[in-house]
Amino acid sequence: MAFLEIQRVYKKFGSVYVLSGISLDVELHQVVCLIGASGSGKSTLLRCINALEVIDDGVILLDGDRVSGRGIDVDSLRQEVGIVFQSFNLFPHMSVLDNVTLAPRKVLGTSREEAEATAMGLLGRVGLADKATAFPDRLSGGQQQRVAIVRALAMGPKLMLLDEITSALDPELVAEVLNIVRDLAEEGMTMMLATHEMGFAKEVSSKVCFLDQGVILEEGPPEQIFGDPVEERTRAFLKRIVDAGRL
Amino acid sequence: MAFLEIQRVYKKFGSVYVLSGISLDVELHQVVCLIGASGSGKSTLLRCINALEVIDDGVILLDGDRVSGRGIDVDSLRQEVGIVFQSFNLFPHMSVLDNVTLAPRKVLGTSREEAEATAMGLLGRVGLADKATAFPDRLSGGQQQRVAIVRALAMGPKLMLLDEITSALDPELVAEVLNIVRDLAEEGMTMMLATHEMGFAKEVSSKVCFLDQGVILEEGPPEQIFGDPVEERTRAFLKRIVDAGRL
Amino acid sequence: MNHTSALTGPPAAKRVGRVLTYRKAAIASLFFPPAGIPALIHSIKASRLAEQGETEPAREQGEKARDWAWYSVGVGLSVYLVAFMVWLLFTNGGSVRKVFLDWSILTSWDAWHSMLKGFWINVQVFLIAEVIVLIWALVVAIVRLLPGKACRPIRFLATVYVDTFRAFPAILVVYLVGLGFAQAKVPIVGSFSDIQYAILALSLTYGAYVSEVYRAGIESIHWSQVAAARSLGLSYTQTMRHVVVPQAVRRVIPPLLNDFIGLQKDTAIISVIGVLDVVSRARFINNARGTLAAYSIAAFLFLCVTIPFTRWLEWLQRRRQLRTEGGR
Amino acid sequence: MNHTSALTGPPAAKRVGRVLTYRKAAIASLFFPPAGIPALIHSIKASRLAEQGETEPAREQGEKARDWAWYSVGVGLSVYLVAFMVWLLFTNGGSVRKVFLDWSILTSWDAWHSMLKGFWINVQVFLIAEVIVLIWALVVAIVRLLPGKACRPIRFLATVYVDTFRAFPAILVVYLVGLGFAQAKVPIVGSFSDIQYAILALSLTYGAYVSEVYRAGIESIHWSQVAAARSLGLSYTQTMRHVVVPQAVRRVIPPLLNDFIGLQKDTAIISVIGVLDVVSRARFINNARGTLAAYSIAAFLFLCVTIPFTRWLEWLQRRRQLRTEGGR
Amino acid sequence: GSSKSTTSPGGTTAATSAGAVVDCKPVKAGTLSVVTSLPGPNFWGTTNAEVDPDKIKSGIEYDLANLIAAKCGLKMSFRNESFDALVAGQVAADSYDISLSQVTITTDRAKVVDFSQGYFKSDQGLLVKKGTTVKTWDDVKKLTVGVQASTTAEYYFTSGEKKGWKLDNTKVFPDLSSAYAALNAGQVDGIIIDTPINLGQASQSGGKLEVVGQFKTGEEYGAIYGKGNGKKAIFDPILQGFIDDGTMNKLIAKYLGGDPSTVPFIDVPTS
Ligand SMILES: Nc1ncnc2c1ncn2[C@@H]1O[C@H](COP(=O)(O)OP(=O)(O)OP(=O)(O)O)[C@@H](O)[C@H]1O
Ligand SMILES: Nc1ncnc2c1ncn2[C@@H]1O[C@H](COP(=O)(O)OP(=O)(O)OP(=O)(O)O)[C@@H](O)[C@H]1O
Ligand SMILES: [Mg+2]
Ligand SMILES: [Mg+2]
Repeated sequence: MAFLEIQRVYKKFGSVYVLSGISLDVELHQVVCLIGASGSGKSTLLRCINALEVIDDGVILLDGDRVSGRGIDVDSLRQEVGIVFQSFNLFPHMSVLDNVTLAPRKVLGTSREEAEATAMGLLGRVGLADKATAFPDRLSGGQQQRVAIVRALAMGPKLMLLDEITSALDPELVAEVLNIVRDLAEEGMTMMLATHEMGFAKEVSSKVCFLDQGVILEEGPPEQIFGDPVEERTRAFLKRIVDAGRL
Repeated sequence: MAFLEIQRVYKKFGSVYVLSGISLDVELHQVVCLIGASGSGKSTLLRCINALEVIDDGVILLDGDRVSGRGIDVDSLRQEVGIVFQSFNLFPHMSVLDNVTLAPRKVLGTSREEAEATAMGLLGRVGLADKATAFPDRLSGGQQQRVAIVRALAMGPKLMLLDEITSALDPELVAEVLNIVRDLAEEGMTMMLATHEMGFAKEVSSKVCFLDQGVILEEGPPEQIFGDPVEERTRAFLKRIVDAGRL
Repeated sequence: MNHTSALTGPPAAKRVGRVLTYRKAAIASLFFPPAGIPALIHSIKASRLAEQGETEPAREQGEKARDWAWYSVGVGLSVYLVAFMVWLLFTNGGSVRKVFLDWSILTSWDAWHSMLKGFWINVQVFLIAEVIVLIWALVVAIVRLLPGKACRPIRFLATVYVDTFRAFPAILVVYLVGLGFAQAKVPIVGSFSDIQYAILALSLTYGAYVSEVYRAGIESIHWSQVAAARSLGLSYTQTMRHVVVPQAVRRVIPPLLNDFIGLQKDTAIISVIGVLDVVSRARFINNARGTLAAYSIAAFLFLCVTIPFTRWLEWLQRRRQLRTEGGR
Repeated sequence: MNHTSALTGPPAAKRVGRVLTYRKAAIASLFFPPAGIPALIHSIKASRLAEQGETEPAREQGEKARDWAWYSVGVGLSVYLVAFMVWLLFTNGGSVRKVFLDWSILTSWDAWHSMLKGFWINVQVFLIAEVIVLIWALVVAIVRLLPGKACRPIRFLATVYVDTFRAFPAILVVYLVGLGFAQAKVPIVGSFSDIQYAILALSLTYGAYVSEVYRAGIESIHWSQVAAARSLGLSYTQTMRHVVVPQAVRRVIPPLLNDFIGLQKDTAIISVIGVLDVVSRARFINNARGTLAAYSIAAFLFLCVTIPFTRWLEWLQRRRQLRTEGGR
Repeated sequence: GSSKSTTSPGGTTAATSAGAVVDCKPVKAGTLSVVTSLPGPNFWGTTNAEVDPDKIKSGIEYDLANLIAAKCGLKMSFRNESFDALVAGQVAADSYDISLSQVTITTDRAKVVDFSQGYFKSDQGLLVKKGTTVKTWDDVKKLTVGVQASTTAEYYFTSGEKKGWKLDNTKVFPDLSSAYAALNAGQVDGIIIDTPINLGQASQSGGKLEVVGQFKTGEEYGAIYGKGNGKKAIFDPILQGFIDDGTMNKLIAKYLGGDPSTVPFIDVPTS
């Protein structure tokens, strides 16, 4: 039994199927990268895992427990599964420290001192201890994204979902965020990431899935997908990326 | 006498100097790339050349004629100098064809038939002849940016300014835009481009200028700047870009 | 690999996807028993099943408890509210009904005829005033947008007009214009009829509002659109004409319609200078018959005009929003 | 390299940075000769110099012609306008001044005293109504945002209230509440004073407006903020309390203040049910003295309240805009 | 003006046949242009009758206007203006011939408009619920009294302009029906307005209301003419004729159904 099991998941918006029968296993401590063209359903898949979208068919199991469908406690699921978005989504009316400690204090009931100590530790690790009292609009994009990662980590999740977390950043700021993810991977965090940073995906992932129009067209170790893709569409996609100078 | 001469140009916003004494010559048929960190003044410099910003000191000469300061006819300057922006800035209320033909018809007084014939020719060259009647919001980012380039070209400019024209695009769409610029360079268009696409800059430019805090810290042929930069800051900047997987 | 490192933090002991019984919600929803009782029953079943380890059936019961709790809010509150209103209508021997909805007036053809004639005056006033406002406000907006230091005095005058007339209650403007211009024998407008004064006063007031709407609409066009147009060599006027104004007009329509709805409603105040509009006539009937039913008719007539207008406006806004989200 | 290829297009014969003489603008600006004449002179000089090939001095003259042309618009129009207003004030033997600004009223302590006493009633009415509206509108907004199919009936009732009261002219609500509730002996509110009725009527009307403001404020918080909060495990209520509402409050303040300005101005209509407010007193003075000067005083008093309020509001909005642009 | 209603001259009195047709030099040829301020129950339209101002066919001043028109050989046409505009001289003087709108003659008003001689005595009567004992000024002072806005009652009893007349507890109503409604609802203890008007209300109440006293103001209703435009000289004699031949009294009795002279006067101490 894999840590996360996605079984024949369907999701439609209106009458259009955005996910059409996705099945995917993620083992503990694995890093799975989702690649694929814009609109292929990467974000939707991640949001379904976190129950931010309700799936139309299929089932998702976390640690063997059903976490999709009727009657589940989404709030406790979300304590297990952290997500970081492309657009940071920090709370603009709170300081960095409050952003990070809000959920531990309100959801887990951690005391303020304890939550802040943990938060400061994490912020220190990502090099942002001195920004603890700043407000998000005073930070660069890279700094904001690092705070967003810390905010998710502060809940002690067992699985992290990262949705194109560097797409909204200036190229010079990309590295500082990717370094954090690299550290997380090395520490054994289970992760699923949707990304356009193919070089990074190649380096960090244990498995790469190529999504195309809501189905996983091809999956395998990074060497195989990037080095010797089987499918024609995967090849065409990778060629476009190479042309843009991103691989 | 160079085609475009920028002499000791200063520009401040409020009390902060964004350009502090920029001097730069661009010869006819040259392609000059501006690189540098976010906020170093690349966009501002391009906008000053096109008189979209008023400079505070210095002088800009185009073809030996003063084009900055009091009493100049900015509208005729702008017919000589086209600019394309990061965010496309197509007119959302007009079809692609109208976007392209508006300026030739209203400024040059070209007849509608003639303007449309030229426009269709250019659109065909960039592979968008079939989108002529579409509205911008129905196009992908890459398509929009190609239309924006065509719109500037339709005025028959002698100098094109391109301001990070691929930054707002999904990676897969970058190549289609860069190909157009490559063609333009091959055809001998004089161009200045601000870009984060270092690979492309290396390939296409005759001269690279590294801007840092409003001054040109280093300039030279691309092989030298990318291969063996003299300045410490240039090196640091390039290292960050390499880390992000963009070179 | 090291699983309790600095970044991943302490592993917490939590249960994923456990059963929710919604007990508190079920108890609270007893305030409306027809929904509260089933809610409580399902909630109790859910916890019993959960204790027996029957997770899936327990979850099903929990969901049902939740649904019933919501019914108690949604349906319960409405039932209580409607009952209260019905009681109000028939308490005191139906005096509320008689005062606000006197049948002898509501069914009188004469009364309706008179009210409709009055309302037709309101309609005329707002239609004419709207046309005047459209033009007059544009003139004011253009003056306020004249650039440069040289135009400061004229901009200042326009701003004073806009600021003061936005600050005056419309009813005072109606009094001042409607009573004062005739008395002072102001040239040209000194011999207007009351209806013309009403139109003039409302046009002055709403001209100030709408000029602000125009101005905001033009200023809302992102400067990058102007930059793009100017960079192509279009002059200031050409940029305004072909790029800014066509885009501004679309954005201006919703707030403009909003002000027009306000104008339509404000025609209800012109009765104070003696115009025999729908409100004057309601007052006349009230005096003759001692019932407010005619005011209810007046309110109904206004409803018939402003509600469709509001719906249309909301539809326009929604459509615009969809477009903006659909585009970039 | 091939310079006339498909992409670069035909080379056009244009002169860069040529001299501008602004001849047409200069001629048009003769409508205000003090600025038009210098404009024309500079324009002529500019073209003469340009013909002689003296580009730089010619450009200098062109700039000056342009400056003077602008002066003729900005200063010229204002001079004509102010002159017209002065003439208006003193024409007909100063009848305009006498009607609108009768000295014997404007300098009468008694008149001011009476007007201020009246205005104090308006102030009380809007202060109390504003507090009531703040709370009542929140209740309505919360009801309208209740989720799910189960709450459809109660949402529907709230929507009907909001839609109808937004559609009614405030003056009709004042009439119906102020005259009808007492006459119908409605329980509880049947024995209110006129001022209380005025407050009730305005609260009902503005409660509908403000509930819309609240609702829009909450809905304006981007769904991604809710997604972020929920994804951290916060419940719906916690998300509302810690993330949505604190952000919504800031956005709601400007439109809320805007509605409050409207409310303040609408207190001018409560005179119709006999409240001895500032407008009633102005009417009293007008009837006794045959001059509208007291209405001018009333307008001035409203100005004193609404203008600072408006300025404050604009300042808040500007600040918010700067923030938004400064942030991401 | 907004509403115009034209009727052929009507009337029930002998006045129509008395004397020859007078040349009234109307502002509009063939028409006697009359201005009034609606509502004016029993003066323009009758309580519980007309609901459409354009179809008014009765009332003291309506009949009077028709009688004057007949005297001049004209059609009568009336329009509505606000009361404020009428008494403050804010209706263009050249737009009407005569205004009949229950306006009390005051010296202040006479500065901006011309008045006819009085055609209707308007001492102020106090209407209360049957059973309320009011005999002296001290009794009156204990009551909460309603008055109509812009009337002499408001002027006297709320402002203290007339020495000693100011009451402590007054309420001002925009129109009469709301004032009477407030009396019925018990919001006020009494209504003060011209005695004949209150008598009319009392007679309609079926004995529930009564006029317990009146205050001598020495005031009368007069017609209004545009200031100094010569209408006074034309219409005053005609009006006087109708007063002298008893037509006015008949009209009052017909529409108000009471005799003001039967109501006792209450003295207001001036010290
Ligand atoms: N809330 C929604 N309502 C309707 N359609 C949606 C919604 N969210 C996503 N979609 C559609 O679903 C499809 C997949 O979207 P998704 O965001 O999952 O793609 P993606 O692979 O993440 O693309 P990108 O690389 O651009 O982020 C797209 O066609 C998108 O338009
Ligand atoms: N209109 C303006 N008002 C005030 N400051 C401005 C304005 N435009 C630009 N700036 C500031 O000038 C500096 C240079 O901006 P510029 O846009 O030229 O940088 P850039 O090199 O193009 O950066 P990027 O790579 O982010 O586009 C920045 O600090 C920016 O904040
Ligand atoms: Mg995505
Ligand atoms: Mg830039």
